Amino acid sequence: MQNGKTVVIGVIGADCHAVGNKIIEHALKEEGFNVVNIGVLSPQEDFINAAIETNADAILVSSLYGHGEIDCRGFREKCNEAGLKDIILYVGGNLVVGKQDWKEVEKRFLDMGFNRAYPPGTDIKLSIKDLKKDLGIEE
Amino acid sequence: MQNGKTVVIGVIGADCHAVGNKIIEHALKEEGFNVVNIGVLSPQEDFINAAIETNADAILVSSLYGHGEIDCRGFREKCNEAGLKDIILYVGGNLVVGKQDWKEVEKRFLDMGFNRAYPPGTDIKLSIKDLKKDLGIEE
Amino acid sequence: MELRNKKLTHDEFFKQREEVLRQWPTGAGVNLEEAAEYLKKVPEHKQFSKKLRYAKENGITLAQPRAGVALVEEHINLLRYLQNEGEADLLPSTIDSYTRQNRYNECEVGIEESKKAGRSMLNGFPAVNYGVEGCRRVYEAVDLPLQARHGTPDARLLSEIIHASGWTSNEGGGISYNIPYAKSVPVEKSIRDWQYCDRLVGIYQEMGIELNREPFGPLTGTLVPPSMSNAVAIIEGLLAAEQGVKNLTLGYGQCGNLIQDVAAIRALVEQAEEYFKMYGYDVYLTTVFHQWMGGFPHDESKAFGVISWGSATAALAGATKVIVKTPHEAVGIPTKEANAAGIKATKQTLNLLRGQRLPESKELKAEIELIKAETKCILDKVFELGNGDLAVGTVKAFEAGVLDIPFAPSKYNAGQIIPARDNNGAVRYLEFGNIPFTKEIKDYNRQLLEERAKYEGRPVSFQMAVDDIFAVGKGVLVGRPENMR
Amino acid sequence: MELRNKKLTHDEFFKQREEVLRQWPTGAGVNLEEAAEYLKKVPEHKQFSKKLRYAKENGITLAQPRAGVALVEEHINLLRYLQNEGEADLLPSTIDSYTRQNRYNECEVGIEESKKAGRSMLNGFPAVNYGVEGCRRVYEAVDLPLQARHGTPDARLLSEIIHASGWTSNEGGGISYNIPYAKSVPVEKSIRDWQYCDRLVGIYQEMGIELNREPFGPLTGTLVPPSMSNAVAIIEGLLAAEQGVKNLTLGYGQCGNLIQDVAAIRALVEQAEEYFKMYGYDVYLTTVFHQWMGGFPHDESKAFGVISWGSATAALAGATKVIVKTPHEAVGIPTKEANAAGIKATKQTLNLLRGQRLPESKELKAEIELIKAETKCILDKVFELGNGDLAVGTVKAFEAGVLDIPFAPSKYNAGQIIPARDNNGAVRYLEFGNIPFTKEIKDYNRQLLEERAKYEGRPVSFQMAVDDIFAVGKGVLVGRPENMR
Repeated sequence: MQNGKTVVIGVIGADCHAVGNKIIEHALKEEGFNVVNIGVLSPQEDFINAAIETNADAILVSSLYGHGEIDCRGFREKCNEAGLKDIILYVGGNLVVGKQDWKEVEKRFLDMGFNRAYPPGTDIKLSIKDLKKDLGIEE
Repeated sequence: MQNGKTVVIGVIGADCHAVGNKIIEHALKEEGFNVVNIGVLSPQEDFINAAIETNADAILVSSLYGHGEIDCRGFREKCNEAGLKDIILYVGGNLVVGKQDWKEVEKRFLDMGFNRAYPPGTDIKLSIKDLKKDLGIEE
Repeated sequence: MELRNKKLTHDEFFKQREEVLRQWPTGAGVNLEEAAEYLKKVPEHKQFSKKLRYAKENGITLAQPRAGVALVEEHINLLRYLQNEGEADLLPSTIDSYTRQNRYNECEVGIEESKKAGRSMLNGFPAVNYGVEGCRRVYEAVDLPLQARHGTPDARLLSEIIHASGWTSNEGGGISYNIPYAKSVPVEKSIRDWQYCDRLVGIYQEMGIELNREPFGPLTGTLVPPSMSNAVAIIEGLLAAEQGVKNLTLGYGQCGNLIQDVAAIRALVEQAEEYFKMYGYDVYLTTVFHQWMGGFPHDESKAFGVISWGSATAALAGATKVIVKTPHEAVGIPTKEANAAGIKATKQTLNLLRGQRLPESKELKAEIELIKAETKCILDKVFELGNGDLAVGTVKAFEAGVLDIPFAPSKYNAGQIIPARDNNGAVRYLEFGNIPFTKEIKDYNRQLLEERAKYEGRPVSFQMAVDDIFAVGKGVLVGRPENMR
Repeated sequence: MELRNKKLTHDEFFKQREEVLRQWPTGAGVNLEEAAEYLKKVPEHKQFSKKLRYAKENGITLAQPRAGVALVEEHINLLRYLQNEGEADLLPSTIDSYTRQNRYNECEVGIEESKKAGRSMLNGFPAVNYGVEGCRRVYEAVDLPLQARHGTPDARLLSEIIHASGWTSNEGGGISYNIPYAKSVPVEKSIRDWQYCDRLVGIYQEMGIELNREPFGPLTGTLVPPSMSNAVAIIEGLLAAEQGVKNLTLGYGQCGNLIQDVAAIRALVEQAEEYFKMYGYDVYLTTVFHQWMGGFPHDESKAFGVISWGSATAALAGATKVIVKTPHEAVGIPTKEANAAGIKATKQTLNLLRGQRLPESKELKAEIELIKAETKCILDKVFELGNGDLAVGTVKAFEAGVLDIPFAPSKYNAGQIIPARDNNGAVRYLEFGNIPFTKEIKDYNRQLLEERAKYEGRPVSFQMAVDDIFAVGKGVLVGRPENMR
């Protein structure tokens, strides 16, 4: 059942929302991923270190508390510096404070170097489908 | 306690909302008016005939069901024809179908010759205050 | 022909029918046999009676909005919006007020003016003017069961047209669509006319087509004590059953006190079933709970609070369906978006509460017993006045003030009783008029109101009723004096 | 110094205090005597404890929103809007997440970025960075009692600053602001730090100033069985009382089943009072009910349904106050208009239900007994593990998995229990981990879940919990398999 791909997941910044994090872990494992869950309250460095240690294929960043914009800045650059040149970076959750136009929010995160960004309430199954496509896993 | 003024009240057209009608009667009587209540489902003619018979000082028209615009057309002209030259005409309630800008609705009814028009939810005490002013009754 | 509670004979019905179909040119378009063939093709998911049976058996409460506009295409758009965006379970067609008074000429004016104005100048759908052809267009454009909702003392032609058009339910009754909706229609006349409407449904039933009938429960929707509305609902249910109606929905309008509201629905079902059994009628009974029918707050958020609380009460009472209000209620007829919003808030609440019921308790049991005892006092007297004939008894009961609906416009209504809320918000009798209650019941009602009076430091009076009428619009259930707000 | 549940001595407190006030430059602005003088001038209508007492004694449920933004002026505007337009009864200041982690440098960045961006880049009000001067500006600008709401494991400096600024209530506790809010803070550390916060309130109390303290009831807000959250609430209540807290509000987060929710609040009050009495504490106890803390529907009308149902449950349970959600809940931090809308829907529902309570019934009684029995199993073991000392017992209970909060991020939480809803939507234990229940209680929980499993035609499993977590967001309470929706 293992698909041979490793994904680092976690909740970035000073954010302690753990429920979705546990469910994402559950869902990814069900789909055959090797999941490295660094949990909540995780700085960028922890994501990157975990990805290097486990030779990960992708990093899925969650942010539920509205500070995502501050917390995610420079993430792609740090990955590049650490040698994670083409690693897939997703981000999703309640990324900004308040109800803002999603298209604009998405653009800000794509401009930061994330491959994909997901609005609040996205079914994790959708993101996993995208991830399989981006990693070249056959359905 | 009588203030010597006579008011005809009723609900115009095919409208059968009786609750407010009974409360308006109650409130006007408490303020000393002689009240002639022709009730619900009343055509313009019934208002005018009642006003002539009782030598009324004012007519208060209610309309709660949204057809007020059709039902009230030509009311002032009919009053004039019947010799009720300067009789005070008020209208109030849910006068039109749907949520429309009150300023526009009010204008339509004032243009029709009503002295005052009241939006949904107006406290009857407010209208009575206006009526006393318009009839020159001291508070 | 003398009024009596007796199934219309074939000749009585069809003789009358000739006149009815001549009341307006569209009557000529109704053909009973062709209509029966048409109705037999209505798929299950568009049959009112089937959907109600499913809901009752699965403990689900269905949501139904009110909606109707002047023009066919706009009406279809509205209904489809409420179906697709609003997630309604059942659809209505609210009929305009001119049709309710059989003033079809004025409907024509309203239709023409609506075309010119580009907005509906009627407060509902003028089904008679459009006839079978127009009403079938509506039926065929939607995917849910369709019901006519109106307020028509003489709905004979309307009923012929809507049923022939695939509308599988009709709201109304000889009392509930007369006393709260008309000024000068004799009770005898409206009972006769609704015997016709019920008999029409009975005739379709005998042809194997089960249509639903729904007496209008809330009456004036204004502080109607549950025993009075339940008495009327049971009378109309029995009158309908005599004409052959088999699928019946009895209704009740929310008063606002949870225990009283749940008790009212439970008492209604228990007592109606008892009477059906006693008189030998085989009826499939469901219930409808009307969200708060009185004045609404202007603020839309507050209106959502009122709507949701009504939905919760309906679910806790186990009503089969709930009639939905909208956040625009205070200002008049809602936009389609506001209408859909009301349904969605309702459905969310119903779904969260699915399967949850208010459990049995001492208080609930006592309230059920009280409502049933009061209702029985009224019904016993109605039968007595009619020498056992319910139709005759009803007419005489209105004359005598034994049946008496608060704040009703009809001159055939005594208007002697005055209701008011007790200290917990339950609706009680303040003035009894000629309602034939026992001394015990009267004393109990009075005692409850005296408790409120004492709490408020004022005498029991009509002013309490007036304050209660405006209370919900101002955000509270009980209309306390100004110094207590 | 060894951890124990014992009132901090004068020396212990003031020695620690020197360090605390040096944690950030604004600490220097706190002067206990000057603060006491300031607090003594807080008028009655702005005192949390007074308003809660009034509400409890008059059977009223108060409404309180959550709200906080980065800049003082914007924060004041927000609070005044919720006070004047939203009709809130009590005001919060929600503290941002950096402050909660004591990362005040990052708060400075957030404040500067917010000024530049023209919108709040922080998810709350960074009270420590603004210090007494800024926090008093907020207090002085509003007319209602003000409370800090946050999620801070070490809230010592924050508590010093907000109380000195006239904020008369503080939310939190050594368990409830650690386990759901932190990854690697030892329970021993957070209990100590909250003993400090509680002692600070106790010291003010001894100076004649009654401040309110409120442990955070809902914990992770995700399928927390009532007995687990009640056990934590009672522990935090006892720990606070030992430090001299006299005005205490214990909380509970809505699970969604009416009987269970009402039972949870009643059980909490009865059992907490028993424990306070047993241990000789004189505490004025009130309750707070949190509207649904889990996933919300995106549709705002549906969100109003969830909000209103929470309000109705709070009223029927007789909670002293209710914490309000907003129609924007699913998409993040609300606009002030959406926040006000949530309060208004809540207040309308509360006002309609004023004085109404869920009556006693067999079902309610049984649920109260079950919750109390489960809670007692947990608390007995906690005391046993601590050899009678509650603070020590709590630390050991987390180590042993005797206290275990579902879906919590803390590594000091065992994470062994799994909750799921039964067929009526009540939250039960699916996996017990090391919770020391009797066989009877375990069998009963299991039996209820087996009933659901049978109804759904699938085994009892973790998938049920996952489905339940998303259910309310999808419009229902119980997460049924796809073929049953």
